[in-house]
Amino acid sequence: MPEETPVLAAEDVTKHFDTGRQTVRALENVTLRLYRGRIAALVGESGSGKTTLARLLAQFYPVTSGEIRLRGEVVSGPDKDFYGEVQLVFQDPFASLNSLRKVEHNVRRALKLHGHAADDAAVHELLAKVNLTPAADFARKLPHELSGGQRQRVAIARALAVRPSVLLGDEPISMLDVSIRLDVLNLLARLREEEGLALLYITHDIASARYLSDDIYVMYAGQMVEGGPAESVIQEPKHPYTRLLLDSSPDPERAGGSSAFTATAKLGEPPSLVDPPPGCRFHPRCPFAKEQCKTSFPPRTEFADGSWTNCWLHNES
Amino acid sequence: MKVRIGIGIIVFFSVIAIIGPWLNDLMGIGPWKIDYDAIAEPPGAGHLLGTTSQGTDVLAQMIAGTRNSMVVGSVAGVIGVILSVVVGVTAGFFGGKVDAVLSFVTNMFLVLPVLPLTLIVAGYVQDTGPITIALIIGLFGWAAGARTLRAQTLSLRGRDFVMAMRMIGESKPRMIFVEVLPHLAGWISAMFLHLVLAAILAEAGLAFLGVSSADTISWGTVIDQARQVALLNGMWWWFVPPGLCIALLGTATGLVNFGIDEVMNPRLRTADIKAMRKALA
Amino acid sequence: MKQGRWRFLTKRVAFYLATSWSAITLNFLIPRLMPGDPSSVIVRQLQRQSGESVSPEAVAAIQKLFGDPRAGLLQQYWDYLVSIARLDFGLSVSRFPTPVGELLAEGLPWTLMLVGATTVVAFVLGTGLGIAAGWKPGGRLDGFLSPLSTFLTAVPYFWVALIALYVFGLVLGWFPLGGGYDPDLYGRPGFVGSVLEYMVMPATTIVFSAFGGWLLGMRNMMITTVSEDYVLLGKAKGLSAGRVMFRYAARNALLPSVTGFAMAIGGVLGGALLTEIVFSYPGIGYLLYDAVSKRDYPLMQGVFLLTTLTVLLANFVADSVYVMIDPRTREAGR
Amino acid sequence: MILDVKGLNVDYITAKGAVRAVNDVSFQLRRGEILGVAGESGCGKSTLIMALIRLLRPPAAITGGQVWLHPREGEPVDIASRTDRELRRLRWRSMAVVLQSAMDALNPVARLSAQFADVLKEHGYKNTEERTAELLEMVGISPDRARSYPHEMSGGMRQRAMIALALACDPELVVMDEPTTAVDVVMQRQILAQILELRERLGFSVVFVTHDLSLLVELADRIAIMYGGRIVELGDAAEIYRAPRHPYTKGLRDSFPPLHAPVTRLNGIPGTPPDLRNLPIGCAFEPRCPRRFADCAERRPELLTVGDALAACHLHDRERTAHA
Repeated sequence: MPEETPVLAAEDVTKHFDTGRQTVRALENVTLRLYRGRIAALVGESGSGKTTLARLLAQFYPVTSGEIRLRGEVVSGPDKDFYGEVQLVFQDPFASLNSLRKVEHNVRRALKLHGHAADDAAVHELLAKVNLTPAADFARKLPHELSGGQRQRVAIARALAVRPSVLLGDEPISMLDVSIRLDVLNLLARLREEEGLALLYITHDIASARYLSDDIYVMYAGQMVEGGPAESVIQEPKHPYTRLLLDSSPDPERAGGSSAFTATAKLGEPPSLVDPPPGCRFHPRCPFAKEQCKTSFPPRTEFADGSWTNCWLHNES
Repeated sequence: MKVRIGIGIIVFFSVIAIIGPWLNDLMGIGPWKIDYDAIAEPPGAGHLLGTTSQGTDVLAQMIAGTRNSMVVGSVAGVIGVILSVVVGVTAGFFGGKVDAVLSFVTNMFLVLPVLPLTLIVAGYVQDTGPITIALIIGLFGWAAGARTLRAQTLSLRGRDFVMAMRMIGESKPRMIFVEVLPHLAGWISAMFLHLVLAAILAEAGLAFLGVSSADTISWGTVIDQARQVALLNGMWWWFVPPGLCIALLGTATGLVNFGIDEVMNPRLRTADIKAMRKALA
Repeated sequence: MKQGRWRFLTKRVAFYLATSWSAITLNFLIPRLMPGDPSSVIVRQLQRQSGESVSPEAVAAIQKLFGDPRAGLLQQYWDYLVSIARLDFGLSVSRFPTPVGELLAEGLPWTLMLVGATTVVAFVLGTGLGIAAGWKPGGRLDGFLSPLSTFLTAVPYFWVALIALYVFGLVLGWFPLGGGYDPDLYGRPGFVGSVLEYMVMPATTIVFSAFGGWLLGMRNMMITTVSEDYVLLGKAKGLSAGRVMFRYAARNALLPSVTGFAMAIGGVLGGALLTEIVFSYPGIGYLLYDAVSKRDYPLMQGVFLLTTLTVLLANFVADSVYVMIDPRTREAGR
Repeated sequence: MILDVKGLNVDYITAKGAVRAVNDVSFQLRRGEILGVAGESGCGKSTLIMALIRLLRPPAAITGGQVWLHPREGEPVDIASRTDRELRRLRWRSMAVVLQSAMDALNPVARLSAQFADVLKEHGYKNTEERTAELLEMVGISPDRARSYPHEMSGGMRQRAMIALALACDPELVVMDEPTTAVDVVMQRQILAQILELRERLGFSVVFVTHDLSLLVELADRIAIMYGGRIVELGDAAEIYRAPRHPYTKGLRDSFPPLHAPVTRLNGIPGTPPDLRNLPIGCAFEPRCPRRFADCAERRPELLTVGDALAACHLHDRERTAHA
C-alpha cells in the first residue's frame, strides 16, 4: 500500500443512529483510506455498514466518533469546497436523476455551480467522456428516454463535472442489466487511469470487486474484518466471513454438476445492529468461534502479502 | 374524453362568469329587473328559466350568480393552494422541528370541522361579501392539501436526485423551485380544483344559513331565497338551476381530477384494460 | 407489538387533547379578535336587527360570555376555561334565559342519531360499492358508478334535501314535511315508529350525498391494491374470487379509507347540519340556523365547540379502529 | 413430462396497440427437472412464467399457443384455454409460484399462519397448524414464527417462508420469479441449496427465472436463454456455459467476471435491448451481435437443433449446410 497521504480517509469512524428509543450501531471503529489513482472495493452484505461508511465519507451525516479527513485535513461538515473534491454515484440511476429535467440540465448545473465553463461544448465533452455519443443528441434527452446504463453514465458525468478527486460508487451497477454492467465498470477503470481519481467501489458482488479494484475491504455487521490487495483477499481469504462470502458467490467454474449448493449448513443471518453480539460480531455464525471471540474484538493481524484481518484465529501468539 | 368534458364545462362557466353582465344586457334581462307582468312564471318564451316570486328573471340571476360563485371558488382556491404549498412544502422539505410544528397545525386544521368554524368567523365579521367569504374559506380549507404536499415533498426530498443535486452545490431555493415543485404540479392542480368546488359548496352552505350579503347574488343565495318561497309554491324552476350548476361544475372538476389521478397513478388508467377486453373478446 | 399500538394511541390522545384545547381557545379568541369591545358590538348589532332594545338580562348574558371588558385577558381566559369545565356555555340570547347547554343537550341526541346512522350506512354502502367497482376497473359497474359518484359528491346536500322534500314530501306526499317526530304521538306507543318515519328522508338524502365520496376513494385504492403481488398470490393459491377480493385486496385497500375518515367526517357533519335545517329536524343543525339568523352568539359558539369535540371523538374512534386492523401501525402516526 | 408448451404468445394490449412480449415459445419440462430461464430485463422471461400458470396481469394476455400440464392424476390440461374457475382446482396443488419479493407477495395484514391455513383449507388439508409447522421447519424456520406478521421477519426468513408456502400443497410444478434477487449472497446460497434438497425429496419441477446466468449454471438442469421475447438457445446447463451456441448467450456468459480464474478484460454486450414495439425484421440480436452477417438482418433464424441443444442463429445454418 502506498505511503502517500490518502485523498480521503475515514479514521477510526463510529456511527450510531439514534431513533429515539433505539440505537442502531451501524459502524464501529472503521478505518478506510482512498489513494489517488487507486480503486478500493468495499464488500459486504446489506446491513454490513458499507453504505453508511460511503455516506459518512460523503458527509451526508456526521460521524459519532472518529474523523473524516480530506488530504489529511479533518473535514468539519459538508460544504461546496468539499463537494468540489468528493462526489458520490448512487445505486439507482432511475432515482438519482430528476425525471423532469434533461440530461444537460444535470451536467450544466454542476459545471456552473463550480465555476467552470458551462456552454454546450463543455457539456458535450463530459457526455462524450462517459461514452454518451453523439453527445449533442443525448444532452437533449429526458431520463425516461435512456436505458439504465445510459442514466448511470449521466450520473457519472454529473459527478465528474465538478472535477472531483474522489468518486464514491454506492453499488453503481447492481441495478443495471447484467450485459451492460461491465461497460460501466470499464468506464470507471478508465476514469481512474485518465483522471487519476481515487475510487471507492461498494458492492455485494465480490467477483466484480476483484475485476475492478486494486484493494478489497470486507465488512460484516458494522465491523471491518479483512482487507488487502484484491488477489490475496480472493485467493487466500483470512477471515472466516470472507471465506463464507466467497463460497456463497455463484461460480460456474466450481460447478461439478449442481453440487455447489448442496451443503445445507444452517448458516444463519447477520445480527440485529440494535443489539449486536459482543466481541467479533460474526462469532454466532462462525464455525471456528472461540471463547475469546465472544468477548472482545480481535486486533489487526498483518500478513506479508500486504493483507490484514481482525480475527482471533490469526492472533494465536 | 372525460377530462375534455370536464375542461369544457369549467371553461363554459368561466366564460359566463367573465361576460355575464354583458350577456344579460344583450338578452335584455337583469338580475334585479322586475317584470310585473310575469311573477312566479314557469319557464317559457319570455323568461327562459321562468321568474321568481318577485318577478325577477331566474336565468339572469343564474348568470349574475355565476360570477360571484366562481370568484369565491377561485379566490378561496388560490389562497388555499398558496397556504398548502407554503406549509406543506416547507414542512416536508426542511423537516425537523419546523415540520413538527407545521404538521401539528395542519393536523389540527384537518380535524376541525370547517363549516362551523367558518360560520363562527363569518358570524362575527361584519362584511359578508363574496371576497370575505372566500378569504375565510381559503384560510380554513388548506389543511388536507398541505398534508398531501408534505408527504409528497418528504418522499421527494429523500430521493437520490435531490441528494445528488445537493452534492453538486445546488442552493435550497433552486432545489425547491426547480427540482421539487415541478413534480408536485399534478397534486397542486388537483388540489386547486378540489378547493374551488369545496369553496363554492361552502359559500352556498353559508348563504343557505343566511350568511351572505344582501346585495350580491350567487348560486347559494338563489337557493336560499328559493327555499323560503319556491318550495311551498311548487316553483321548481327557481331552486333546481342553481344546485344543478354547482353539481355540474363539481362534476367537471371531478372529471378533470380523474384524468390527473390517472397521470399520477398509472394503475388507475382504465382505457388500456378496456382495450384489452375488447381485443380478447 | 402491543406496546407500539398503545404508544400510537397515547400519542393520538395527546394530539386530540391539544386540538380540543386549541378549539376551545379559538372559540375564546375569535370574538375578542374582532375590533372593539365584543359585547357592546353584539348588543348594538342585536338592537339594529330586532329594532327594539335588548333586555338587560340578555346584555348580562352576553357580557358573561365575553367577560368583563375591564378584567385582563388572562383573567377572562381563566374564567372562560372554568365555565367550560363546568359545561357552562352561557345563556342563549334568542331563547333567553335558557342555558345553551340545555339546548345543546336537547339537540344532540337527534343529530347523533341521524349523523351516526347515516355515516355508518354511507361508509358501508360506499365502501362496498367501491370494492366492487375497483375489482373490475373499466367494467360495467365501474363505468356506471364512478361518474355517478363524481356527480353526487359535487351536489350540495341541502339542495338534494330540497328536491327530496319537494318531490316526496310536497308532490307525492309520502313523507312528513319536517320535524323529528309526530307531536301527537309524543310519549305514546307509536312514537318510535314516528321517529323512524320522520328520519327516512333526511337520512336518505345524507346517505345519497355522502356515499359517493367513500365509493371513489375506495375504488381508487382498490384498483391500486389489486395490482399488488399479494393479491396475485391469493389468486395463485386457488382461493375463490370472493376471498381474494375481500381478504386480500379490500382488507388492505380499506386502511387509507379509515385514515381518510378525518377529512370526510367534518364535511359529512356540515352537510348533515344543513340537511337538518331543510327538514326542520330538531338537532344541532337547526339550533345553528336559529343561532345564525337570530345572531345568538353564545349558542353559535356552543354549537361550534360541541361539533368540534364530536368530530375529534369520531376521529379518535377511527384511529382506534385503524390500530386494530393494521398490524404495522406506524410509530410516527400520521 | 410435466409441462409441454407449444407456440405460446403473450401480448401486452394497450389502447395504443399490442406489443408481443413472449413470441412463439415452445419447450418441454420433465418431471423433477429445474429449467432456468435467463435474459436481460424486458426479454419476456417473467411474462413467460406467469403465462405458464395463467397469472398474467392486465394488460398482458395469452394470445396464442398451448400450455399442456400433465398432472399426476387425470388428463392433461391446456392451461392456456381453461377458464379461471376451472384452473382453481389445479392451483397450488399442481402449480405454485414464488415471487421475487416476499415482502410484497405476503399479505401485510395477515399472520403467516393465516396465509398458510387459507390455502391448506382450500385444498382439503385437515391439520393446518401441524402442516404449517412442518413446512416452516422444512425451510429452517422455527414453527413458533407462524404467529408473526410479514413485517416482523427478516428478508431471508420471509423469502424462505414464501418457498415453504409454495410447497404447502405438494405441487408438481413451482415457477420461481427471481426468488433470490432481493436477498444477500449468503442467504441466496442457503435458499438455492434448500430448493435443490427439497426437489430431491419431494420431486417437484421448477422453472426458475433470473438475470444471473452464473447462478443458473450451478442450479439448473437445463437453461433457456431469452431475447426479445423468444427463446434463442436451450440446452444442458453445463453445456450452455461451456460452449454457448448463440453469440448472445456467449455475451451473457462473459458478462460475469470470474471469481477465481485469471481476470481478463471483459466487455459484456454493447448496445441496448431491443424495443419490442419495433423489432428488427431479421434476428432481434443483430444490431448488437459481434458476429452478424448479411443474412441476419434479413431473415429471422428459427430455433433449431444444433448438436445436443437448440439455438436460433444463422451461424449454425452454415454449419448445417456445410455438413449436409
